[in-house]
Amino acid sequence: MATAATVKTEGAQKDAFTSSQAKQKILAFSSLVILIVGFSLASPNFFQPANLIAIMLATAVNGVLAVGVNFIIITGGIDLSIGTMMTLTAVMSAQAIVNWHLPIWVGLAVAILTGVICGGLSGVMVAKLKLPPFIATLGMNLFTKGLSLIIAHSKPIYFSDYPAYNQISMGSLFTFTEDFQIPNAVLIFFAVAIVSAIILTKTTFGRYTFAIGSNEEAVRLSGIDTDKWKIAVYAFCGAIVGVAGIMIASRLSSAQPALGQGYELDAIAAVVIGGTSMSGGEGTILGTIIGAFIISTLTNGLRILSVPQEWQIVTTGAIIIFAVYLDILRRRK
Amino acid sequence: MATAATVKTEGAQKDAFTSSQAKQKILAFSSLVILIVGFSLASPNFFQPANLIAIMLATAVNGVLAVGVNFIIITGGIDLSIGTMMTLTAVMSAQAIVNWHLPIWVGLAVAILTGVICGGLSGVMVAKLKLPPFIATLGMNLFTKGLSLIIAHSKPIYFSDYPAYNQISMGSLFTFTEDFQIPNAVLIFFAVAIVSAIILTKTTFGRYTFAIGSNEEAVRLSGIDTDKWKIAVYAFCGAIVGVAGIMIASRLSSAQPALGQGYELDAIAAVVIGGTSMSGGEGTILGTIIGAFIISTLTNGLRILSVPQEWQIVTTGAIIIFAVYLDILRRRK
Amino acid sequence: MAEPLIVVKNLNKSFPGVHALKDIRFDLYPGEVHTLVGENGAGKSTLMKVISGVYQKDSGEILLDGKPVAIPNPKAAQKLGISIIHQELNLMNHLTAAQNIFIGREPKDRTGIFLDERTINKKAQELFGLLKIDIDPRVKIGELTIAKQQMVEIVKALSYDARVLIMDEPTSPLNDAEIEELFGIIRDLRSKGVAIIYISHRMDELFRISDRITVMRDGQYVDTLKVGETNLDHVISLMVGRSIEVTAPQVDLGANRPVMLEVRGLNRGKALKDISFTAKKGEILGFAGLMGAGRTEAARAIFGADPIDSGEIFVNGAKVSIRHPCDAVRHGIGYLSEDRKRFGIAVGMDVETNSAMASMGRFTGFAGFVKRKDIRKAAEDHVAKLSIKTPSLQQKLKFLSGGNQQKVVIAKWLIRNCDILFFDEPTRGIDIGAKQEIYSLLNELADAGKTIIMISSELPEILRLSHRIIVMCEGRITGELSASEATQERIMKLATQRETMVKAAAKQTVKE
Amino acid sequence: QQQLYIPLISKGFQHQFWQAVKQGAEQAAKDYKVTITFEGPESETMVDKQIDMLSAALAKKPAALGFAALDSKAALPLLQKAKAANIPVIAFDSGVDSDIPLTTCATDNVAAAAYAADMMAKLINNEGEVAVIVHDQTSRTGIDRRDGFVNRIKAKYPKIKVVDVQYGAGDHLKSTDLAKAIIQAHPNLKGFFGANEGSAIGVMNGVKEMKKIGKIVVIGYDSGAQQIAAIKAGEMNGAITQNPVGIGYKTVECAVKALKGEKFPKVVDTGFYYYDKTNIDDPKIKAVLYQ
Ligand SMILES: Nc1ncnc2c1ncn2[C@@H]1O[C@H](COP(=O)(O)OP(=O)(O)OP(=O)(O)O)[C@@H](O)[C@H]1O
Ligand SMILES: Nc1ncnc2c1ncn2[C@@H]1O[C@H](COP(=O)(O)OP(=O)(O)OP(=O)(O)O)[C@@H](O)[C@H]1O
Ligand SMILES: [Mg+2]
Ligand SMILES: [Mg+2]
Repeated sequence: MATAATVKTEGAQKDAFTSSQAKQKILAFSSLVILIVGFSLASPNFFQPANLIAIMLATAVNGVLAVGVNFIIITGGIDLSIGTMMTLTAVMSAQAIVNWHLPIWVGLAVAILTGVICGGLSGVMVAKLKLPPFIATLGMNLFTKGLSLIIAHSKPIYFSDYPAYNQISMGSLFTFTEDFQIPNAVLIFFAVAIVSAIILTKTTFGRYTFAIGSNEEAVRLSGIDTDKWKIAVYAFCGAIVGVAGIMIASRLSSAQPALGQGYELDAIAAVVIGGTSMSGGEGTILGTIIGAFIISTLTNGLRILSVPQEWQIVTTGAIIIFAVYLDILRRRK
Repeated sequence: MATAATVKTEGAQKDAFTSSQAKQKILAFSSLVILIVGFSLASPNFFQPANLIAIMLATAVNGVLAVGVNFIIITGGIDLSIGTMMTLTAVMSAQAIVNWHLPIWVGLAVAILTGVICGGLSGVMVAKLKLPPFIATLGMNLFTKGLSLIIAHSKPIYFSDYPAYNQISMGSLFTFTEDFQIPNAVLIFFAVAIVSAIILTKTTFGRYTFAIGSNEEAVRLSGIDTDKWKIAVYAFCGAIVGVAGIMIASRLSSAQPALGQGYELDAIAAVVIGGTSMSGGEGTILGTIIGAFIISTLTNGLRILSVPQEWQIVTTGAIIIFAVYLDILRRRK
Repeated sequence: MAEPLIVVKNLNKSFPGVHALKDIRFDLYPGEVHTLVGENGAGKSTLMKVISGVYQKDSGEILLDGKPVAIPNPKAAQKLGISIIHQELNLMNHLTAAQNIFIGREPKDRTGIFLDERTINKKAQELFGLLKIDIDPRVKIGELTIAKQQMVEIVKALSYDARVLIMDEPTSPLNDAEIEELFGIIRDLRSKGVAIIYISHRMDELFRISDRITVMRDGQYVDTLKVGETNLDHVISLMVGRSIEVTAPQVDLGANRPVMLEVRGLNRGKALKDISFTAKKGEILGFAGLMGAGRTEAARAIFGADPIDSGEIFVNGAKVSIRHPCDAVRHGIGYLSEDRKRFGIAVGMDVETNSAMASMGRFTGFAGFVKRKDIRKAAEDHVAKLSIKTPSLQQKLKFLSGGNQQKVVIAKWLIRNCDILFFDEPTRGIDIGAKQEIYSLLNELADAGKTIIMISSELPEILRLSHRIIVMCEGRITGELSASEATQERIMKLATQRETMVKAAAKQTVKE
Repeated sequence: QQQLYIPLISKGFQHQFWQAVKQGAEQAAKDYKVTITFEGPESETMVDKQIDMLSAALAKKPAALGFAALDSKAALPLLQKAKAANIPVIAFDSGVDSDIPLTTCATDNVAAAAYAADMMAKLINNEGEVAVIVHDQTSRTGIDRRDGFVNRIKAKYPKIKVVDVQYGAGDHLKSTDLAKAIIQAHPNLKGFFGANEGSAIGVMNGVKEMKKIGKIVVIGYDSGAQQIAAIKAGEMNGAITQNPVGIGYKTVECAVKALKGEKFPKVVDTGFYYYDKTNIDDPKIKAVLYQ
């Protein structure tokens, strides 16, 4: 009898639960929507197809990096090397295609493989050598930064002779009108996000990612090789970073070996704005995407309004705080 | 009888404990010593009074920042704003002295006050608004960065007419020979470190800093107003950042409004290399100082050896990882 | 009797999805021990947290000395003279025992600025002495076992000199000797007029220590009974709303059963010395011993959670190498830890995920996808089977009561379906009804041919369930008893057979 | 026999411009048989880091010193130390506010940017809106190029309006997104000036991505394969190039001359050139472009 009663209340509560969850999800967009509405009212130039596409394109690389590092942050770790690692993957890809004259697809594989190796190495340092992720990936940051410069001889490697490479990011599979073409980079970004979201929520890998962030020792004592999975998470993030490397190299038609430093902070910021906790165990891809969009919308909007740069910086700081605060209020309810 | 026996073994263990602790402390220096010996053997120019002083001077600002942020990291937080906040304190100090023609000591007070206000604000955002420290201080980073540029009109403010200001950092209370003058900046650094170490280990403030980092909820349940103390920790770090601001402004004889970004990472790196855990509850000032010295010695030594710059970067990454790994092995024993 | 010290009237408290306290009333007189009993999730801890300022009531009234009071935070409660030992440990692992006790009340030296570490340590030492606890005040809390940590919590709560002392399951990690000490202290406090609210699932304690007993069920007040006017069966029936049949003690198993697990010459530092034993198919092997005897260490070492110095492990007759818990689980060994919060559950994750955690391999389908339906089915079955009280399978573990968390851990290993299961203090913090359920579950598992190794500090439990009992002391196995020869006295004798004493005895025989 | 050692402390090292300077310096080092090192901080805001580099360089007891000051006042005490130790100092890229450097090998950035403004005016027929992306708002080169351009427009071309000046940190990607936002905000934009390589590429990409090639005149700064290709393809109308290789070469050459006691002028203007489709293959231009 008691059991029946519990089951009953369970059902009722569950409905309430899911519907409030749905509301929560919609509300998560509120900061972004407020921003978009605000900018649209402030400038007629903001809410234009071309500009919206520009915003999406500006979000793409940072968004992909953020999706990757989100996995690591959910395990309770951090990766400071993603920016410069992205550079290295771009440089390696260029090296393979331009200097070794390998087919483009091999160049893409090289980029992703480079990411997997570097990420995996960070993972080994964290999981096996028990280095704090901050240090392991700071080391990897310096390592990949230096290596990019060395391999590229501190000069960009241009894809001028490989116009197809540029099409990876800048071509458009979906062309609606002349003005309304969604560049592939944006599609790649969404594809990475969707695949990652599925992996994070629907696979064992995703489960372990959350579980390790929640209580690693309990997971280990459940007979799971947590070290292996942690390495896998860093390597997986590396693979995604490789995708970002391809995206940026193809957008710029060149691998720029000096670029990349600082991109990690933007990506981590997107993740945290998106509600992932730095102490691990929780986070969503949707949140991360929203976080990335908040940053790029903000940047774009303030520029459209021709706000002087120093005021742009101040305003960005204030709005990020406000957006996250809104999100916290939403969750508290 | 049983009690007596246990007490005895306890005593014995304690001796073993303290002596092994002493050994541990000495071993903590080992990475640094290895570096110094290595560089000295590799180049005759390294172990020279002037160069050693140059290393200390190069450590001073980063070291002071690291000592400040160490408090925050021990509480389990983080402060990404210390670099740009330092800039703002320097700019405010210059504003007070150069543009408002206030006495120098007022300028110094203004710097520290600015730090306390900004730090305190971050603290309020973290403690009261429950913002993740990463976001609150990222916001503060942008805020102080923009504000510095606005106040200084994106131009350095020079202390050319105030030679005394330069003496704060670059004068020397201890002059041994012409070649062997210890600049005041170094003395200030050591003074800040010693005072901070005393505060951290001998006062209620320090005790709560550790306690909050160890288990904030437990502290709160013990009837302590953890919010208040957290705000105090951020404000205290702000005050130390103000000191760093004075040091850098006086060293450069100018407040450089664009400088500062990226300094937070160096400082946090010093803290983590020094063995403070990013998850809070543990850490020492001595470790932080050693961490800061490892970074600056490494940078200086590689320059003295004329290692090409891209290789310097790679090597720095590798050595930092190695140094921290050594430290982890030492602790594990 | 004098005026009541605390009166609680019509108190309500809800959490999302849970109405935890419904019109609760409660009163407390000075100089009495008022025990609060009820099943897991009945709302005992919640009520105590409202009284001690951790949670805010939704409605109702709390009167102190007849006057309504607001208790907005723990500090306010402290000021009103209410001190609490929480069910979960609330200690700062990085601080020393003494520093933990005096947090917020640190003595200063003459300057009034600096902490006086010596006085802190001295005062802590005095308190420990008073309770006959052997803990170095300078040792870091994180380095103590949970039993010792619990002692520190108790000392801390006592040190406030409160008028009202709330103890939420203080004895769950303690052994009998320690419980006796604690009761001594409680009696002492009672005679000084301190009012004590005491919560425990150990029914034998109720009648030894309480003056009155209040029973709660499903967040509701059931009844308050005077100890002299009631009996255990009545209390239990009020608690669970039905009577509980007690399982019969075990009998010896036939000697010809196949050996499932054999451990030979296991050594690990000072903690484990030459551990050798066998466990048979279908057997419940009890591990008895005092706190710190090394039972947990032994289980962890066999399970691969800690590295070992030497030793061999045989499963089903074949030698296996276990270096990591995943090796152990692969060989069909499961381990249910005594410290669930640290080692058993991920508090931030939901019931479903926690219960599937050890069996994800089984629940992984095509391309690494999780078989969500299967997990849900398994979790649902076990929630029902173990009567785990949770609003939904998606409830995060941190919102479950302690006992229900423990049941989720059990569910995790049941779902894994291991052949050999270590249960380390499986009934810690579990209500009497659930305890019986777990007992019959263990019996069922054994009947189904599983090998159960049960570590427990509750001797009656060991005696009732085990087919065979192994006793440990100071990291060694000091003896083995069959179910028929085991008695409390014989176990205690083996459990206190310290090495030093053995040696001294040996010396004496030589002299003679 | 030990070669003379001459460290060059620059304002940066990762960017192509500095790599070209380094290349020139290395060429001179080979020609004059001296050893050089070339170092610079990661960003042009890191004044104190540059001073630490300078002080490490002095610890190596160099024969002479090349120095491109991020903030000349801040470096003064160390330069005085160099002078006291009889180490000749040659300034490069931008002047040092002091008479310690024996000479300065640099481009006149103000004049060069002003020339870019003249070319811009010519290409947009002296009227319309123009915008500027600069790499940095506080570095000397950033300020000089911005002011050189903006002030010339203000002074000479009343019908041209500089509608926006923004800063992209020399980051190709960020400058691209920045340029697009500016174009979006100012649909009537006629011309766009990018004040260093990263900014110029960003502007060019932005114009391209917004499909405004031919509608917006793009003038860049510095060279690099991408800019050269863009000019050849008509995506960029023209660009100013300095002579970075020459700067590097001259700096080392002057240092060597100073050590030999030879005389040379107080300022070595390494010059700048405007290049576009028409003169890009001119050998004189080709010589100063880096790929
Ligand atoms: N913070 C919370 N959020 C949501 N639900 C909660 C929270 N705390 C407790 N609950 C729920 O309230 C009910 C009462 O829990 P409580 O901890 O008071 O039980 P208890 O009687 O102490 O049980 P136990 O004997 O297992 O400790 C349970 O159903 C529990 O799941
Ligand atoms: N985390 C730890 N750090 C230091 N010493 C520990 C730790 N855990 C256990 N010990 C020590 O190891 C020995 C064995 O402890 P263990 O927990 O295995 O005993 P037990 O028989 O399981 O007792 P309990 O009933 O307390 O679980 C004890 O001396 C104990 O103090
Ligand atoms: Mg409870
Ligand atoms: Mg145990």
